[in-house]
Amino acid sequence: MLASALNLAYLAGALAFVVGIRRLSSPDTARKGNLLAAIGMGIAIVATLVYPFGPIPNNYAWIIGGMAVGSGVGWLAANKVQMTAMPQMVSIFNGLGGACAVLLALIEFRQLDVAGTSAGLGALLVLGLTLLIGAVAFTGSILAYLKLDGKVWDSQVTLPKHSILNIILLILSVGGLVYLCTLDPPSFGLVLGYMALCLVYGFSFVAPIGGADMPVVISLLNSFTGLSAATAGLIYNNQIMLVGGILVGASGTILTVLMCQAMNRSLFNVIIGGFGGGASAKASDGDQVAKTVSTSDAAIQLFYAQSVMFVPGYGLAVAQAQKVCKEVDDLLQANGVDVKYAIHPVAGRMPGHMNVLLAEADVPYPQLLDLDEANSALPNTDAVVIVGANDVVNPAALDDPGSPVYGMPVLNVWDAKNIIVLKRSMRPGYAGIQNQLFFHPKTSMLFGDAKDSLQELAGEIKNL
Amino acid sequence: MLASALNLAYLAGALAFVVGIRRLSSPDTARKGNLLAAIGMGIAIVATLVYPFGPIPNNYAWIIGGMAVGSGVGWLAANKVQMTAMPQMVSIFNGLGGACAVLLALIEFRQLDVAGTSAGLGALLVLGLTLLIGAVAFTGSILAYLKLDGKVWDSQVTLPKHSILNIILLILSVGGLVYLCTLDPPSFGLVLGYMALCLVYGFSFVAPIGGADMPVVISLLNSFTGLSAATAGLIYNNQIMLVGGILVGASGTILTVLMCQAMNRSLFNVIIGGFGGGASAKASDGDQVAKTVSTSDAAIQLFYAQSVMFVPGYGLAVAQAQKVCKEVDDLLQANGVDVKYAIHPVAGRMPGHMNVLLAEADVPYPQLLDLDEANSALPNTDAVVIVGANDVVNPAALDDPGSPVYGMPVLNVWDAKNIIVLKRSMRPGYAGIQNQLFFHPKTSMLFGDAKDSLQELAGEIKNL
Amino acid sequence: MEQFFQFVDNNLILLYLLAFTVMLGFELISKVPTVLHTPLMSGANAISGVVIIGAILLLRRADAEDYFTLVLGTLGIILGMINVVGGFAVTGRMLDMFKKRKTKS
Amino acid sequence: MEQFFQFVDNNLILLYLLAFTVMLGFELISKVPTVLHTPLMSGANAISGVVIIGAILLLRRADAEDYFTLVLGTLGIILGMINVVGGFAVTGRMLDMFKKRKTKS
Ligand SMILES: NC(=O)c1ccc[n+]([C@@H]2O[C@H](COP(=O)([O-])OP(=O)(O)OC[C@H]3O[C@@H](n4cnc5c(N)ncnc54)[C@H](OP(=O)(O)O)[C@@H]3O)[C@@H](O)[C@H]2O)c1
Ligand SMILES: NC(=O)c1ccc[n+]([C@@H]2O[C@H](COP(=O)([O-])OP(=O)(O)OC[C@H]3O[C@@H](n4cnc5c(N)ncnc54)[C@H](OP(=O)(O)O)[C@@H]3O)[C@@H](O)[C@H]2O)c1
Repeated sequence: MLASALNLAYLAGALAFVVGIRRLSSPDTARKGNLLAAIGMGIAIVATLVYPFGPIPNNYAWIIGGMAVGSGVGWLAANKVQMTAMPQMVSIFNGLGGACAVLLALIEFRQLDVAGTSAGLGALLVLGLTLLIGAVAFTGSILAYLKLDGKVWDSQVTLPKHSILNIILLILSVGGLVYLCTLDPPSFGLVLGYMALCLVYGFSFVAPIGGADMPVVISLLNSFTGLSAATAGLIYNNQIMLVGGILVGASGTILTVLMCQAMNRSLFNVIIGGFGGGASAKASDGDQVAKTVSTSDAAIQLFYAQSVMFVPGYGLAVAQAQKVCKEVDDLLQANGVDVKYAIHPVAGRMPGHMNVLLAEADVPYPQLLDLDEANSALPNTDAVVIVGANDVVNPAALDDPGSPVYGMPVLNVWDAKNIIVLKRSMRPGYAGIQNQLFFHPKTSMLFGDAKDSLQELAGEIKNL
Repeated sequence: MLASALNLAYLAGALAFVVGIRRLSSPDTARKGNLLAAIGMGIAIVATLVYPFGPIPNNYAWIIGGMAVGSGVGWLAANKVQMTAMPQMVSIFNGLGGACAVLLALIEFRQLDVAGTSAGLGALLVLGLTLLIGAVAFTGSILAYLKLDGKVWDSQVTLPKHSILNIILLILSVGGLVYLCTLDPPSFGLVLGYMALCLVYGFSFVAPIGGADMPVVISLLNSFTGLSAATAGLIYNNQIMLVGGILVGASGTILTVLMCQAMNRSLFNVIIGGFGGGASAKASDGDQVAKTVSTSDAAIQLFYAQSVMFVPGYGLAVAQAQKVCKEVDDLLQANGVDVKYAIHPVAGRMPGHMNVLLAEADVPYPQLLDLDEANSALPNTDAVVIVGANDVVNPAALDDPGSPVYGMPVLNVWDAKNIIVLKRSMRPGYAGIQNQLFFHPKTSMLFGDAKDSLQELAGEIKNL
Repeated sequence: MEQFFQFVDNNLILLYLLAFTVMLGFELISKVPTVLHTPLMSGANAISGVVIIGAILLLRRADAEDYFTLVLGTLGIILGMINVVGGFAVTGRMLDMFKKRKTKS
Repeated sequence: MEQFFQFVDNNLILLYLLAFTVMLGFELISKVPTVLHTPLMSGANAISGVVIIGAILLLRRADAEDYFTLVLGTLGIILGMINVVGGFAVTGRMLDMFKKRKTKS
């Protein structure tokens, strides 16, 4: 009877995952969804601690100890991380989940080897798959973390013809899996070799992918971790692992595809890596000269505008300029200027990146306009200040079918009366392409680090 | 091996149901969705004809014969029915599905009785439930058909205190089910009695529900048929019956709730029946006199308007006035008048009712405006012609919190310059409440059957 | 009660399947526009005709002399088949309206 | 091959469950707005920590003298728990932004 109750508790946990994910996908209910999924996990863990009963060693000291350490570390890490470093954190967490699956498979393989009993094709296949997928998720996520955090550069880890290397490694890993399955049981040494191969493959899989594509890669690796949890569920014949893992696997895959769509690229294109290859069609397109503006002129322009719209981009994050930006905003508002922020859905390097930064600087929500709102407000805007954005305001997206960003919806900043661009140089952004906007008659450039430029602007405005 | 292939075919059929329903819920893909679900059903039926193999009698002559007859009748009925009588047809079809489940359970019960073997509590419960739910779906749907078709009036089948009778019948049916389960096996005579009780309950369940609520009831009974198919699936341990049935049960329930929401009512309120009870708050609210207009004046008004909007309602269906309406439309357009139709989502007596009627009269789609489009076009409309609509243009929905339609979005026809209302009398519509619109200064009434009125209008316009 | 618990323990995956199917049914429908309510109801109704699978299974196993079962079972097949074929056909006709919609708009 | 078919026949309901769970996963996500991509990814990542259930099961059954299993298993539990707790906590922090959004708009 207690067994049934626990089985039903498992089921309730699985349903909590489903409803939790469902709620996480709508802004009004997302917080509750996260809580619900966490409760589901709690139920499942508690149920597992007591069930199945039977006269087994239990080893509660080890288990509880491990849980306590893990919880403590996880909690601290999650709460001490900077808002802007969250994607890195998620990547590490994901890698650790994959590592857990690897350890499980490894231990099971060793027990088979020690006992010397044959396990059957199905069991070997499931164990080998868990190891393979978990390992790729593990080393892949760690490399993704290193790249995101700027600790490793693409060129440091990418070899020429890297995609051929990756295909070879994939064939080797799958071949290794098949070979393991023919030995029943395989020796532990062989398993260790196979594991090393899988770990290398995970690393190499992520190596050629551009650092800025890491959010997409993390989502993909996340679905891998889900799959490895599901295959591990097959080992233990445990439904909640199975169902939870598959759910994450399926929704992670869709999420990855959606992210690619939001950038107007294909998943394949992302994985192959090297964005911007054939993109220089218009880059060398002339000796056009961009107009510049002095800080004081820019300050006057903003001060006497009726309405100003900031367009933040990746450069805002690099310069950590959100607080200064808010300062300029406050100064302008104190003088009766109507200030808004235009948030492009893929500005920055992760969805919601700009929202996070501006929330950190306490910009109130009603000042943030989404793409459509901003585009309808722009024709009535006096001055646009582009703070380290580039691709998301590139007119080539509308009129140059050869451009890699063609088709992506952009902010039509050229509808406004004046445009001031804050960036350090004429260098391109993420997509690696020129931006004709910088040569637009309405545009003036204010070169320099965004934080410095804004600070100077603030100083000038105060003196007006 | 063939067995596995067939098992996988079943699975493919089940997935076809899922994807089919998914596609049915979006206009662009609905036709493909229907086809896909039909293909899934075809796969499942063919697989069942050959699997399981074993040395069994098969009785293919009976089976194929029955399938041929059923297909022929179903095909003819579906294709010969008038577009406007489709809800009735769906209701009958649904009832037959329920009857099929009843027959299955009945035969299984008899075989138990003949063999005299005990079947176990689980099997009896499943059989009894299949019989109960199937029977309610059967007789309920038949009564819904009769009501929709106007063959039976609410008052003919509703007794005073009918809801108490229904509660008693429900208790008796469930009690009968429990009693049956204690006898293992129950005698066939007893089963017949139980069946009779269930059939009566189904009839009585639908009896008090207002004829106009039948679309909601059909959707509810449809989810019952789904449930009975699912329980029957438990009898035969057949996954596609189970999964298909549950899918229909769940989606039918949600659909029922959505339909109720579109009318701003609760499911409970619908089931209890007797809509419009406490609704006369404003009905007797004065000796206001509605202004009338002559056919020739109305014709002149329309003829010289720049833009005219028809607002069809249930009265258009009653009068079968769609063709004449289109005639007036053509005459006006020939004179350069811009003619549109405003389609309220719950105008008529089933969702899409007006679309069906106007499609029958070949009104091209771009002339049809949905609620939001119509409400934004209305302020620039010269004349609105309300053809047998009432509740969907009732201003009480906006300003009278005591009204039963309060909160329902309506067509704001009073934003237009002039309103002409075609109806037979001052009688209320479906919700049974007065409509202040008829006393609005912009409104003039043109009393009479909608078809006659429109015919006279057409004649007058030709003579202008 | 004991039987219930035994059922739970023996049919755990079945219970997951049931729960997930219910969820899926809810998810699939939850965003359907009003005009599609009637065709969707009709399509779902046709799907509920899967009960005919049961009638076929029953009849295939029935004793070739057991006329009670044969006759009632065949009746069941006829009724079920009307539900299936008629249901999909009526749904198709309803949806033809939308085809017209598409091509002209 | 034979083993594959045997697996199919013996685990039919499991296969249905898998297929339906995949469908459900797709359905659940297919309409999520862009700003929620990152929190959703993070929440899903926390859920993928269910793999810890396996580590607990493994450790509970492990021989109390088998230090290889005990140590590596405990490591697994630590890593899994970091994923779970950290994942939900980070997601919660990300979503706090949206709370702010709500109250002010
Ligand atoms: N949001 C996502 O989910 C996501 C994920 C992956 C990829 N992406 C991609 O990322 C791009 C985002 O577009 P975006 O317009 O935000 O950024 P962007 O196109 O990458 O441009 C960023 C610009 O900021 C400038 N910048 C860098 N550091 C700066 C500093 N310290 N001060 C001032 N300026 C600085 C750079 O120019 P200088 O070097 O001249 O200063 C650069 O041109 C899109 O192509 C999108 O597809 C987005
Ligand atoms: N669409 C759905 O899915 C659905 C389903 C169930 C219920 N409902 C409900 O049905 C109502 C629909 O509103 P509605 O405005 O379309 O209709 P309504 O409010 O029911 O009004 C119909 C009007 O048409 C007039 N009429 C009847 N026969 C006529 C004829 N031969 N010629 C001219 N006029 C005629 C009637 O007035 P006279 O008797 O004076 O002529 C009546 O006032 C809503 O309350 C809705 O909630 C809708």
